[in-house]
Amino acid sequence: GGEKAIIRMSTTTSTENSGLLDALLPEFTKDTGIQVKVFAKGTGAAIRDGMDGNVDIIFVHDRAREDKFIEEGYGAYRLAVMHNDFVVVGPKNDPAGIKGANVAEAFKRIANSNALFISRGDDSGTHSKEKEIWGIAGITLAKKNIDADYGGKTPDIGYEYPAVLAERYVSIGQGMGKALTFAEEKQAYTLADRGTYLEYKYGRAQGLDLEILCEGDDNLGNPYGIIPVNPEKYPDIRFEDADRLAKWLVSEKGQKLIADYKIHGRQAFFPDAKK
Amino acid sequence: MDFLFDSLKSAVLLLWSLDRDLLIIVSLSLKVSFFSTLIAGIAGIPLGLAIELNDFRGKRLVITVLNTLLSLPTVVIGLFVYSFISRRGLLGAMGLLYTPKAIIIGQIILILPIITTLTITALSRLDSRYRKTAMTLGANSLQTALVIVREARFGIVAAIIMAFGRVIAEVGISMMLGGNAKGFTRTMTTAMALEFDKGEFTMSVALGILLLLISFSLNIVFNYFQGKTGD
Amino acid sequence: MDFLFDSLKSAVLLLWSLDRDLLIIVSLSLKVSFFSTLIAGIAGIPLGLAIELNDFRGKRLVITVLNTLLSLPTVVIGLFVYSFISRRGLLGAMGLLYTPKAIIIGQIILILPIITTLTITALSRLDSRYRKTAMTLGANSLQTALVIVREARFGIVAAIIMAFGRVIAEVGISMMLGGNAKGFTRTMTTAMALEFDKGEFTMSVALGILLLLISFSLNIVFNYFQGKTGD
Amino acid sequence: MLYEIKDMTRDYDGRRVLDISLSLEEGRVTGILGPNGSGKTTLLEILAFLSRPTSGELLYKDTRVDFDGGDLIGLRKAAVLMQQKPILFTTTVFNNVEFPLKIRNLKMAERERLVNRFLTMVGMEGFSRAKAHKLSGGETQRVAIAQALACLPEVILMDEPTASVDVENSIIIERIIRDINRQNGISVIFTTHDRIQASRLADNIVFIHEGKVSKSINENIFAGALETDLKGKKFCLIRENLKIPVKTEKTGQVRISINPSAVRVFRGTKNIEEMRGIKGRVIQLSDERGFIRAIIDIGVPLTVIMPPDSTGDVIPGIGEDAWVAFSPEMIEVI
Amino acid sequence: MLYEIKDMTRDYDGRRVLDISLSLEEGRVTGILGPNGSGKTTLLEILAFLSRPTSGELLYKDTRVDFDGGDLIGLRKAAVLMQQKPILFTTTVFNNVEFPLKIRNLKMAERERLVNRFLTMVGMEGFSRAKAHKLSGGETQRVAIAQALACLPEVILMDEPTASVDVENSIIIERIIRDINRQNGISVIFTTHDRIQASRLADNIVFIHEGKVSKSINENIFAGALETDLKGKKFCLIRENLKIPVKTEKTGQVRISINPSAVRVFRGTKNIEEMRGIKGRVIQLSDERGFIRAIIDIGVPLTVIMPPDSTGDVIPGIGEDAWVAFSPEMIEVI
Ligand SMILES: Nc1ncnc2c1ncn2[C@@H]1O[C@H](COP(=O)(O)OP(=O)(O)OP(=O)(O)O)[C@@H](O)[C@H]1O
Ligand SMILES: Nc1ncnc2c1ncn2[C@@H]1O[C@H](COP(=O)(O)OP(=O)(O)OP(=O)(O)O)[C@@H](O)[C@H]1O
Ligand SMILES: [Mg+2]
Ligand SMILES: [Mg+2]
Repeated sequence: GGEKAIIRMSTTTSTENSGLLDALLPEFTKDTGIQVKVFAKGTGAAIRDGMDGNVDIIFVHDRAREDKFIEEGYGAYRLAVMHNDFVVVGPKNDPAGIKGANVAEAFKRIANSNALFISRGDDSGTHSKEKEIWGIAGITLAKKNIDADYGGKTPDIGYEYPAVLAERYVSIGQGMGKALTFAEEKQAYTLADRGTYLEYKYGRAQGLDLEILCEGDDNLGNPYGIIPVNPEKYPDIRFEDADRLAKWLVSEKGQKLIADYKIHGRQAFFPDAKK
Repeated sequence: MDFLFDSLKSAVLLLWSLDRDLLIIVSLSLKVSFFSTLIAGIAGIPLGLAIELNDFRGKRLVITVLNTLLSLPTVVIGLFVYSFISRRGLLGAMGLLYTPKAIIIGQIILILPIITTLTITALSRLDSRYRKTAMTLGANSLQTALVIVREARFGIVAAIIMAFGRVIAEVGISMMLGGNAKGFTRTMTTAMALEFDKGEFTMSVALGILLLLISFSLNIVFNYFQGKTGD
Repeated sequence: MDFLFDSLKSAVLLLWSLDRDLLIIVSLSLKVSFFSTLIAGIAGIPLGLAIELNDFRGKRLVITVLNTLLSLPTVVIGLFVYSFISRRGLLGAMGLLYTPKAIIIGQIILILPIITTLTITALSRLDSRYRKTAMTLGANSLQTALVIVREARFGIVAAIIMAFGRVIAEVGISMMLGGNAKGFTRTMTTAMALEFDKGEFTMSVALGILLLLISFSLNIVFNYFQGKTGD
Repeated sequence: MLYEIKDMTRDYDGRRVLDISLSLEEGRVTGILGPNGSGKTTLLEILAFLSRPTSGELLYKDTRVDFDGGDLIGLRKAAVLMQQKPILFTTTVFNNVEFPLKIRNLKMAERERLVNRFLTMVGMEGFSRAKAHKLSGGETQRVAIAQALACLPEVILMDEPTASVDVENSIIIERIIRDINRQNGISVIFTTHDRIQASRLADNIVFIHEGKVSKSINENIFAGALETDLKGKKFCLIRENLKIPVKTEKTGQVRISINPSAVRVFRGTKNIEEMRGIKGRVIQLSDERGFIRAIIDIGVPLTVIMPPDSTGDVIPGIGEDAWVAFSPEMIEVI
Repeated sequence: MLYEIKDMTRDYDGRRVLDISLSLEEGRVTGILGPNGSGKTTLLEILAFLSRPTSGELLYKDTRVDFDGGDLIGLRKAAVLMQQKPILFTTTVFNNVEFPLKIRNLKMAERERLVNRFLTMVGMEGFSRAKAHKLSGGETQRVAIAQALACLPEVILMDEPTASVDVENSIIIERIIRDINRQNGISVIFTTHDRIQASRLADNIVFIHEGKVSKSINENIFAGALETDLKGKKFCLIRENLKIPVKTEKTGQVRISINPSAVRVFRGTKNIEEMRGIKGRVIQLSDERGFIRAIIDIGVPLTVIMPPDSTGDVIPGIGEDAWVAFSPEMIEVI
């Protein structure tokens, strides 16, 4: 009947927390009449929502898992929407002396210093990126598996950490904001997405007491993809409306809005759609 | 300390602004908490009565289990309910997930043990002569139960206040089962969690203070009525 | 439903594995909950006694405020304590943030109102003759208080169980003030929240079941001792 | 028969506190007498269908009472118990007395009329709006009686109904008991420690002792030490100079019991020395169904029951000296 | 003076329930008599320093009691109150009686000895290990007395100490009261509804009525309707055929009070008709400090107090018929 067009989207906290969605979605609703309910959470949980058919579309940043999601038939397709970038932040006095180095070198120096490193440790996109960089830097990750095998499936609940850091590697299993506050408190290094960093540094009365020490490296790209859930898996998904959202985001208007969005006067996201 | 002061100021400003979005959030919080407390009360008080007033095998085990359920983490409740109401679950077709109803279901599970155990506690030390008197005067089971509840009202009201406080301040279940969707399932606590995640600590605490103010007003009303029912 | 079954199986396997990391997490949870309950009990029971047994102006206001504090959200407590103990706070020099002590401080604030109000409730319906008898037999204030606590033990023990259940299942404060650092401040509930965020629901619930099993064993021990103190 | 109690027992924590067979007739006033802990309250609670016997049978109006699945609520509407230490609901006195009427679905106007009537009967009409839980001991007792009357029962069981009631109101309560029995045909079963009250009020008296029906309760129980005098005769020393001759093999501290009907009383002093008489003073005389009950102070108060034909010539007057004599045979050593 | 009570009042919810001035001597046994609700319990709780007067002064051993900042705990150690409906702690009987001794820091062995002694005194030695809160009414009362004795007090206040105690134990408790007073010099203040008990036990008796000390308590209070007979004389109809002549302006339902010392009693029947005598039957006679108290059943139990010099010739014997006569002047209409 006169059902309102509402779709459900699970996304990572970074898109919602940055305020970007508040700038985009009202415009989308104006253009199409479709409202979007947003559920922000960790990347893992957001993808899980898609797999369980709880939402119509997901908007996340973890390339490897996004591909797997499509491969397993949960996603209809993936569109590259935008990227921002990661930065390595740390205390002003930079005890490991990473300033000016490329990111692989920076991680190596951290490993060889006495400094603490804070890891998100929550299987988020940022966490995946961090592990990737340790790899590039040539630092071996020790893996520890919890032996919980059921029904032939071995869940990936192991815990990976750079062996050399040992006690200096603090895995907190929390969101970006918490990781930044933690790093500030301990005056430690961490890998952060630029958007959240800017918010914490310039969005508050007492800005974050950490500086960007390494940025602009090719390895620090952070692409966001949008994936409508596959209607063949869940027939009662609102695929058409989800499809319109995905297409709208990569449209000229959508891309311009993304490019124009600023956090404290600084551009935070860079459109990725290829014309 | 500036921070606390700022928060207080923001809370006042928030309240003053009567912002429509804020009103939606506040009213959702109240509605959800009200219904979950109401339903859990309607179920939990008679359950507590039934357990306390009857002698049956395994009674102590039941009480021990109820006490254990007081430490049921919200994540477990959230996931448990999720497994039923998510699209893949038994009740998936009802489309409950990420609605206020889902929050209410989860919160009922959270506070049912609270209300039940506190009802049992309230009754257990009640003078047994009240029950005997009601019975000898010819009251049937229901009438006897009503007498007992009235005599134990202080403890039962405390159970209700405790349960209400628990749910209105609760964030885990609201987040997991409601999803914190703006305009739909965002409650005061999930909004606070969001502001916190965004690093907007001041706004987060301002919302918290608002919540406490609302709770304080409710408690004043409550206290007034409790005072009227005599000491 | 497979999911719940899988979780149960994983819980058993987890328990069976006696994994060192897991033991650290479990023992931290227990330690933190034990101390916060203990300290809040030591403060809250006498506080409840003092409020209930004395007549003073503003008594009802105090009780209303305590009832209000039952709806103190963990985010507010977390941020409040944070503002004192973070590097920039008054007590920053003590380096408390992200230690188990910080969790304990926050949890004490969380359950102090619970223990206090439930103590008040437990005492309020206690036969006034107990107090009069103790007093006329020559007991001083402390001895009278002990008599009253013993007579109200059922309600006070319920307060303690409720408070313990609250903290062992609590996640917000543990997360914010403990920081969920692996090997240092990761508790059962923060570990559960993490697994949940990762989408590892099975592991999350498995940890929850483990928590309930532990809580159940504690309650059995408790019940045994309570049974021994007579009815 | 109103109640038939057949080999009914009740245990508490493994201790048998009641073990009784008894029939109680309908339409009568029955008084139950017995020392503390003899099981009176326990018995009354079972007769009110509030607690269950451990074994044995209870018949109410010739029907076996089924404590497990029977219509206990219907039975409880027929019998009401006024407890030994009654407690009132924490509302007003009016609401307390109204409660049983409300339960019985009486109309508001009728309820009001009856509540006022019953409150007036027990002299508590002025307390209608008072908080019931703040009343004094005797006031509480009286409101509880009004509440029991408001049940309009077939049987009313009263556990020490006048225990803390003042003299004036005791008389009123006794009159109420008599009136509801005579005029409304309500059967009354009450307990008391006051023998005179029991004989004044009851059509029949049941004595219970250690959970069992007994023929009578020995009133004269005294503690003392067994000694032997110079002549080799055994006696029990109760107080200084108060020696009671006994016949027993026991020694040491004992309690003796003297049957009040077996004591001989003399006004004069003749032959007293030979009879080992003891001098005392008459402090109370009362009428017990034609018999005369006297309390004679011989250092301890001794109860004596004398036949009715003893007139003033034989029975000493009040305040007068009297001599009592026992033979060792009639004194039981417990 | 043990207590001096000066213009002391106590209000509950704005109602004045006590308004009293009184001195009580040390080392004596004082009995307090008064109807339900007259303020006995209220008074005893103040004398035990447990509740505070609304206004006025209380002196204990010539020192003003400061209910605000004074050493109430010290005072409470000197005086102990056995409550009207005593409650025991939910532990064993032994622990209950031991509690005051523990508080007074007595050694374990000494405590054990005293507890056993006091329990034996009240005849509860067999219940040492029993759960105190499960005892019967009279058992509870007796343990409470043992507990009060264990306070080794200067004053012991007892609120209806024998209210639900059996006859045998009432005698024992009365003896305990006398003994602790005579032998240990403990002052005893007790309340009772039993006039005879009071006169048997107390060195002096205080009557209170509606919160005030009164000269005596009128025992003969009856409710009835005022009517006028054919000759125009007013009388009060108490029951069918029971008309008491009165002199009053009132009409309708009233209560009348008859001074027991003013009633004339006759054995014979002469001149009765003229004197408007009423026939009754003597049901109880007792000795009250030399005076004789008789209860005469004239349809209601009428108490009469006669001077000691009346001997058997004037005073009817127990169970005998007697005639009583009143003049309207001595009957008060309330
Ligand atoms: N709930 C209980 N648990 C254990 N023992 C009990 C319980 N109730 C009563 N008793 C015991 O059973 C015995 C009989 O008690 P009951 O109350 O029937 O005596 P009673 O004849 O009414 O005495 P009283 O004249 O003192 O009121 C007592 O010795 C008492 O201690
Ligand atoms: N806490 C209270 N609140 C209100 N009224 C009270 C309170 N306690 C006692 N009263 C009233 O004060 C009056 C005196 O009570 P008190 O208990 O002193 O009487 P009493 O002489 O001991 O009577 P009884 O012989 O019945 O024990 C009574 O009318 C009673 O209703
Ligand atoms: Mg009894
Ligand atoms: Mg009293």
